[in-house]
Amino acid sequence: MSTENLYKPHLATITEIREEATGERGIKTFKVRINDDEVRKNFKHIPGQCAMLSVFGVGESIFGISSPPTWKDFLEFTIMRVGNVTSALHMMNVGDVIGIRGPYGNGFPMDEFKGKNCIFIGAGVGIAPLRSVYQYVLSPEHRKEFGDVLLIYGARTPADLAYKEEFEEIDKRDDVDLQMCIDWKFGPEGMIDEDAAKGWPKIKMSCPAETEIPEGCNHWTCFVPQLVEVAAPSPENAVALTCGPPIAIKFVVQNLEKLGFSDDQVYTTLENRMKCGIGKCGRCNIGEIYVCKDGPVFTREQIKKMFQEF
Amino acid sequence: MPEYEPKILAFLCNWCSYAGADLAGVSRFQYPPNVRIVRVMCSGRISPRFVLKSFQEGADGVLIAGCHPGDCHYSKGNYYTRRRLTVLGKLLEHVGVDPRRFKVKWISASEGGKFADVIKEMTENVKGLGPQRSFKRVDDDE
Amino acid sequence: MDDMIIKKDKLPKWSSELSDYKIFAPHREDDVVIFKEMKNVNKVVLHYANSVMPPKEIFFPQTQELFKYEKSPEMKVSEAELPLEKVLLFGVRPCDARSFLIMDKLFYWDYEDHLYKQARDNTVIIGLTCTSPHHNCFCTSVGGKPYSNEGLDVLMTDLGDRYYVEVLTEKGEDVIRKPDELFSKPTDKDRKERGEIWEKAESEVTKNVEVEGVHDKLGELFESKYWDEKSRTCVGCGICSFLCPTCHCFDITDEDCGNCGRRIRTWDTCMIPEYTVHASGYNPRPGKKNRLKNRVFHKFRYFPDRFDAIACVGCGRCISKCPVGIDIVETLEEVKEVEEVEE
Amino acid sequence: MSKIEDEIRGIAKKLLEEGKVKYFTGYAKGPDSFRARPIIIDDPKDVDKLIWSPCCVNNLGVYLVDEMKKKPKRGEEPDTRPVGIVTKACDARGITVLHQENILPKERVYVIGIPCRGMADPEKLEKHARKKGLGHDAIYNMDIKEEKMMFTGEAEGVKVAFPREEVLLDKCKECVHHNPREYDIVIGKRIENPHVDKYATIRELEDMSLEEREKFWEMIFERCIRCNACKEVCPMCYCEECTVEKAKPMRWCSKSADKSNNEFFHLIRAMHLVGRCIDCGECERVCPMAIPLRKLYRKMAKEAEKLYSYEAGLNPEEDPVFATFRVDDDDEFE
Repeated sequence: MSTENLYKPHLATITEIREEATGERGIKTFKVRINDDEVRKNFKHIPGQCAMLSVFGVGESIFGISSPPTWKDFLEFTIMRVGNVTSALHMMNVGDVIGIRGPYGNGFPMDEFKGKNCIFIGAGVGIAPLRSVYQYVLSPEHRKEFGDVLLIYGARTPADLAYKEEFEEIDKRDDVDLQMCIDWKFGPEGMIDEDAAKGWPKIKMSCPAETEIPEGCNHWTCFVPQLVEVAAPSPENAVALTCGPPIAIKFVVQNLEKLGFSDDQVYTTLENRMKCGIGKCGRCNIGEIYVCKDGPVFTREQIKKMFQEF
Repeated sequence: MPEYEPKILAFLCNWCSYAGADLAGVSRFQYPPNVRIVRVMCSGRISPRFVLKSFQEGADGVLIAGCHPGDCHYSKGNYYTRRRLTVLGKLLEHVGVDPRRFKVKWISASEGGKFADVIKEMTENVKGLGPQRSFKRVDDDE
Repeated sequence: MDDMIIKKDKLPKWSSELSDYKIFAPHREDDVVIFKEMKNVNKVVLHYANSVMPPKEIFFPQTQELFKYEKSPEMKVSEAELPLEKVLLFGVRPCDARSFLIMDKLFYWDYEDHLYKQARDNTVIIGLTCTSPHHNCFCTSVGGKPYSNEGLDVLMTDLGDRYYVEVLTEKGEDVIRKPDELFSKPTDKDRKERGEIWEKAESEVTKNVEVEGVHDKLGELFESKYWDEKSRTCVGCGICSFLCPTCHCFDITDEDCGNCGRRIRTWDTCMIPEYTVHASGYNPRPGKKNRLKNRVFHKFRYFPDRFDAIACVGCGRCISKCPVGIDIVETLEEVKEVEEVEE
Repeated sequence: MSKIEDEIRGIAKKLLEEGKVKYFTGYAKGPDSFRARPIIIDDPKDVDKLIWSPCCVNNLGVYLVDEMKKKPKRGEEPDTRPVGIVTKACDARGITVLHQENILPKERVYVIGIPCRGMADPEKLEKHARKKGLGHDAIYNMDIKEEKMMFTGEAEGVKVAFPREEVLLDKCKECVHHNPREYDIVIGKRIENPHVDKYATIRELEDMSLEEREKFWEMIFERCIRCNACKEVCPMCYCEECTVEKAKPMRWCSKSADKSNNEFFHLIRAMHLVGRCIDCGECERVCPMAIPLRKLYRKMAKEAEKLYSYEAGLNPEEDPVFATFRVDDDDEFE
């Protein structure tokens, strides 16, 4: 008889908080260490999987784990402040105790990606779940298992870019092609002037592919989908992983299609309101699919077959 | 077993009743220690939720005190209070809550004595009634 | 175990033999029949079309504690109390009994829900043949029968002054106490009588719908305007899902009292917008049409796709109690008739 | 077919044909003969689906609130034509309250008021029909002409009739406002308002002792399953976010369905309905657990009338009872 309480979280301590972006919908990265040694050791996740975080007295929410499984002893979560639980998390300090249970969901099929070129396309806070994958791919243990890596990441303004220091490190590596962009038009207060976006040359929006690329430049002012056009990755032996706001995903996918990517080469993540994380509470369904169990990672092919209700 | 000591929660308006309670203290009027005070800016701030929540969380009696009608710092806040809480009182009585558990009183800044008397009387009454159970949350382990 | 007969006047004696069980049985309270812990056998009602509330709450209570927490002096999480006592669920209608098997699929797939399982394992279910079906009952359309024994440990059939008792499982055998004293062997006459009653009951289930084909048809109707039309008068009250024996959705919330508190799960309904709204404010099912559609789809397409069973037992509660007269049987009939006009 | 039914259809047809209303809300035949159900029609061809019978119990006002909450699609000009609606006297008073509270502007609704002698309780109807051997579709004649509401049905070839007193909704027995006050058009003759005790339902409770009342409500509040149907069918419960569901910045009322939280919910709702409840009785009718909600709300209405001479939905110009005061209001707090 199973007596394990699936709803009872393990206690974990916040060991570090990094502010990634400020503002009303600020983004913070929480480094979390599970208190119990045994549990910590057994908490093994696949890149792309999720975990339920609890703020006791406020509630529970599901988040993508943004650290790769190769980083032992702790987990990281990059969280935007939007609702009740995220607001409460944002008010917490280092040393505070939260609850964690998981890992949940399917994660990315890393074995299938082996030997392939990997293209990561993240927009805004959507970079968080991708990070667990590209950090896994880029880790010394696994780098050899994968082909070329192209990393495309965009946010609204330079200030909104997450993991700044980490990207500086990645930029220095020669086994990864990093392309970053900021929205060419919108700062938090509207247009940003040229000076504020210095070193971020504009991409020709009407015809991105024709933009002249200055030597060594990989910072742009444009939307993520346009950057995909500029970078123009080859679909041959490649998989594309994309995550971000629905509107960005929509155009990214269109552009990938133009480049010749087939639907089973494109992976994305879906999200829905969830309460239990284990396929019981019912609300996260899209058709007969439970996003919490069968997702959050789906190929474009799978998504096209679903009832379009997300 | 020690004698049962009721818990009374009092919401006092900042301008009159809280000052009245203060005066009671300064003037060294004796009143029972069973009362816990929450200061609100005006008795008009009191929503029926406050009263019900207090009972739910284990208060045995709830007192609300504000300025005398006509003396409200915000000129008419307590007139609204009067309507709302009069009806709330009737409702509580209707569902079987003893009216002695729920009191509203006008206490001015100069009525320290009245404050002490109200608390004394209410504590006596509620003590006689015993613990309030009907509203209390079941999971309270106390 | 062989079939048996128990005289009605022996019921109190039988129940007193079962004092090691907590007995839940249908009671009439004001005008509603609900399952309650039986304190007095005389208060039990067995002549009722169906209880207002299905007995699902025995396994899946409206409010259930998941765990307790304490914030000071240090954070501590402690186990919820497990429902450990042995329970006897008496007088369950066959339709409701079938619902347990449907709920099992959900609560046992992949992760096993320990609270549900514990309660389920501890419970013996005695069913009672439905002898006077309500006019909104349609169990025969969704694979049930008024005398179905699926999901039951014991099935009893009212033969006037006595019950015909069939013991179906090992668990059921345990509740047959003092068989020599309380029970007797059925005669051929008893068997015949039971057969007649069964037949009569089945013929009295007059509401019906052919569900064959509904699954596929629904697949074509996801974008249909039909749902706009159908959901127009729905008020989104959620009675249909609260009273549904197979509806299992729940919400998880914290009940905080300062330094301690508990996490609870409570029934939820897919008929309210809050059910699916994201923290960002985005709602994938923003309108009544999306929600009503989801309920019908879930019962007759999603659940069958996933768990190979229609998530409806035909108890008719949602029809009888819908404040605006939305009738699931009628809906299904209409679904089959809808012709999609290409635009 | 009754004359009123004809008139409703005629008016609906005309309104829809001339495009004077956005759509028309009325009653249609229900899933069985004990109940009618609401229907919303846009097409004048559909007016024949409209009916008028003693089974038209729903308060259609709840759909008006829905209508006001609808947001126009981006870039679309909102359709501000009125909505046509069939109302009984009580429902019409509900609309008056919505006007009073600036939820529903008068020009957004076209009210067809119908003087009403009361409606049949579907549950009583079913019970009595069952007792007399009538099936769920055996009632074929429901006569609401003049004084009597007679239900006739056929059981095994024999005609069975039972009079209105047996099946009338409780709230209708206590109703003293048979005629709508605010309407765009009225159908049917004015009915003399009866002299009945409008607070009859709470008399028994008022005579009880405190302890007895506590006991009475204890059992009832324990039974509530918090499906929230009472507030969803209530036209007066139009808040975007209900205070009992609000979780930010704190949760006032836990979702747990125990006696304490259930009582909290019901008493808060009772307080929010003071001077607003028009006693359409929908909450009590739909409650699956048979919670006598009117016994709460009628008490509130009685107090409002006794203390402040205020009755809900009678005068659209009047301020809501808790939004105003008189300096010489009753004062028990001195």
